Amino acid sequence: MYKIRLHEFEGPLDLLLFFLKRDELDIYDIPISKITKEFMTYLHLLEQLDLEVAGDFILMAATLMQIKVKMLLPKDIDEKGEEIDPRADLVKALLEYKRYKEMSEEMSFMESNMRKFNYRGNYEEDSKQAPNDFETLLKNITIYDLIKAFKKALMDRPAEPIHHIKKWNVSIDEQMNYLAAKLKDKNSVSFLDLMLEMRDRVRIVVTFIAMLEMVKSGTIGLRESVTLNDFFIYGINNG
Amino acid sequence: MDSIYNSVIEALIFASDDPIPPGDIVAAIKALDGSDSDITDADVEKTVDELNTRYEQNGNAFTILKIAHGFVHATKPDHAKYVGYLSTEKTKRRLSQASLETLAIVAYKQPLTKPELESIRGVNSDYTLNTLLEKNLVTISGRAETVGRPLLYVTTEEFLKYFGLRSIGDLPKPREIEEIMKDEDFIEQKRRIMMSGIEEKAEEEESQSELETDNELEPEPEDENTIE
Amino acid sequence: MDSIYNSVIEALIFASDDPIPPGDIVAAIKALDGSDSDITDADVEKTVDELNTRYEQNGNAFTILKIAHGFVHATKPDHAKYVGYLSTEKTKRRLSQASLETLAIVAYKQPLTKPELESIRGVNSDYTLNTLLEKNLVTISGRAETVGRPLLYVTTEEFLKYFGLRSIGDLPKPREIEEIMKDEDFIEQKRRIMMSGIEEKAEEEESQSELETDNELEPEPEDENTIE
Repeated sequence: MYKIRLHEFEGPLDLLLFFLKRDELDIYDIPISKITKEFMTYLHLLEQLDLEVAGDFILMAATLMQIKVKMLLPKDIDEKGEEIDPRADLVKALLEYKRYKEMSEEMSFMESNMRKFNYRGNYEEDSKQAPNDFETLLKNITIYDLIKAFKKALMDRPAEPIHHIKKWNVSIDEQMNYLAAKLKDKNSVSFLDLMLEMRDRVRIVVTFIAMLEMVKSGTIGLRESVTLNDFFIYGINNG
Repeated sequence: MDSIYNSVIEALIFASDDPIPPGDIVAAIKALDGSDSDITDADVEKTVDELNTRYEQNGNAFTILKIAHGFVHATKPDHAKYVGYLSTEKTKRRLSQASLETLAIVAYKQPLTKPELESIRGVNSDYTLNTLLEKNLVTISGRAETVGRPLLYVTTEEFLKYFGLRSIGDLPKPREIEEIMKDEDFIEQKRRIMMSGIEEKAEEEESQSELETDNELEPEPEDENTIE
Repeated sequence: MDSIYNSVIEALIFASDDPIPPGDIVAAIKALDGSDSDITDADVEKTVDELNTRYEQNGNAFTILKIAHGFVHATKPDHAKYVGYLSTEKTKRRLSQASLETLAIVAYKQPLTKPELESIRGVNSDYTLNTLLEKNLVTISGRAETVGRPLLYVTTEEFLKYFGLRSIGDLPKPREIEEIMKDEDFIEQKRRIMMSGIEEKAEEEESQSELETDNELEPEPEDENTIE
């Protein structure tokens, strides 16, 4: 029986190259009848094995037979008056394909080499710190960003349908003190976290104004957070 | 350039999970230390060479590779078997012959269209192309100006990383067709010498089993695994 | 213990995805070099200390930390601001999966309204839409003529530039996507996976009722070697 490994051939060109190589045939003087016969035998074999023959192989078979017929007819003449070899296009295609097949072998070698290198596996423990230079930090924060974060804080609060009339039980000064105290304990606080602690809309508004006051007087600074909808407040005195 | 940046550059490369371009390193330093920091891409390049020399001298297990337009730390090949033993990622499959062939054509001819690719390979390449797109080794870059405006394909940064290339220009030069021709005989000789041993064996085996029409169609008995 | 293992241990810690316990390192070395390699957990600990001393002496930007019973490389805090800057820059550049999905829908369906978008995505898309508006990849082009005259969204010039397209028509057409993504093996696999699920269920039900012969319906194990 034939021993055939179908996947050995990447396509009809590959198969033809195989025939040429095996029989040591001259690629510039392909014995077209012989090659066509071989090719057809292979196709029949595929059919016998009940394998679906790819269209590309059938197309090549047709091309080969066409060349075979043309070889028997008087040759076409090119503009220089020379005979055109009906095999010319096929030869060109074979050489072009062979060229890249060679490169794929080269690349397979490169692939093997690279598989021996291993990259770093774990980045979690790296020390990272959002830039804390005042100038750099505010570079990308605008009033719009502030408003947006503020709005988000208000919007994300669960709705409270019951309305009470409340006294203003909070002042800007109080909230400035509150913020200052907050920042004594920690280096910085997230604006969203700060807002989540507050249930009262008035308190949020007042705290926000207090925060703006403190930015203006230079006692606190703001810096953007990795999640773009938040920012961090940090004290300038305690660094 | 201040030598304090040696350590910063090492840290930035060490902390980057993809090859980091020298420009990004320079940008980070300038952004934090002021644009008057007199550091250039060439300084980064030089530092990387110095670091590599140092790793070599100190017998470190890793080195900095210059690939995919940037720098990345990687273990030296010497330890591949140990790392491979513990890592599942490294056991991933190699690319198939079809994929390599297609990649070679895309790499050298890019940007190119699917019809161009298929005319060189001589086979329909939808499946292979899809595999390569999935693996992020190839991507779509736009459309050709030709009739029908077919999509154009190019290789990716991941492609460079996979094959250890710094840029596409680092690909080995393909031989000119004339050169292939010249060498044809030589390759053939070499091949025949190598193959003859194997073929004889194969023939022997066969003659023992059954002697129908002979092994004419038998391709080179190399890879036992590529059945389907 | 042979000192050649210093470098192997360094490589294993470097390449490990998680903090690697000394026991795993010992196991890997013994598995590859024979169980008579006289290496112990204590040797690994000692090697790590030596490596750290060496890093310190050589002014390397990284160190080995011991975390959760395992070892892991990490950059030193000295350069945290540079490392942090780069990772922030990277996050800013990257579009999330959700943004990308939204962008794709806008690109293909434009002009479209938010309700249309949300009916496709099945989730509220205010946030992703805003991100895209901010990054200037999507913009508002006017209002639909339908009830309530909702806003219409379209992609921007910036979007085209980003993806290297001349016009929206240059995006891969659904037919082309189909062509590239078409992949008979995959469809076949998917079908088989789906079928096997159904069959297994069917089997279960059956076995509860009458316990016949079983695994005939079981799908064949997949060929491990089929390439690609």
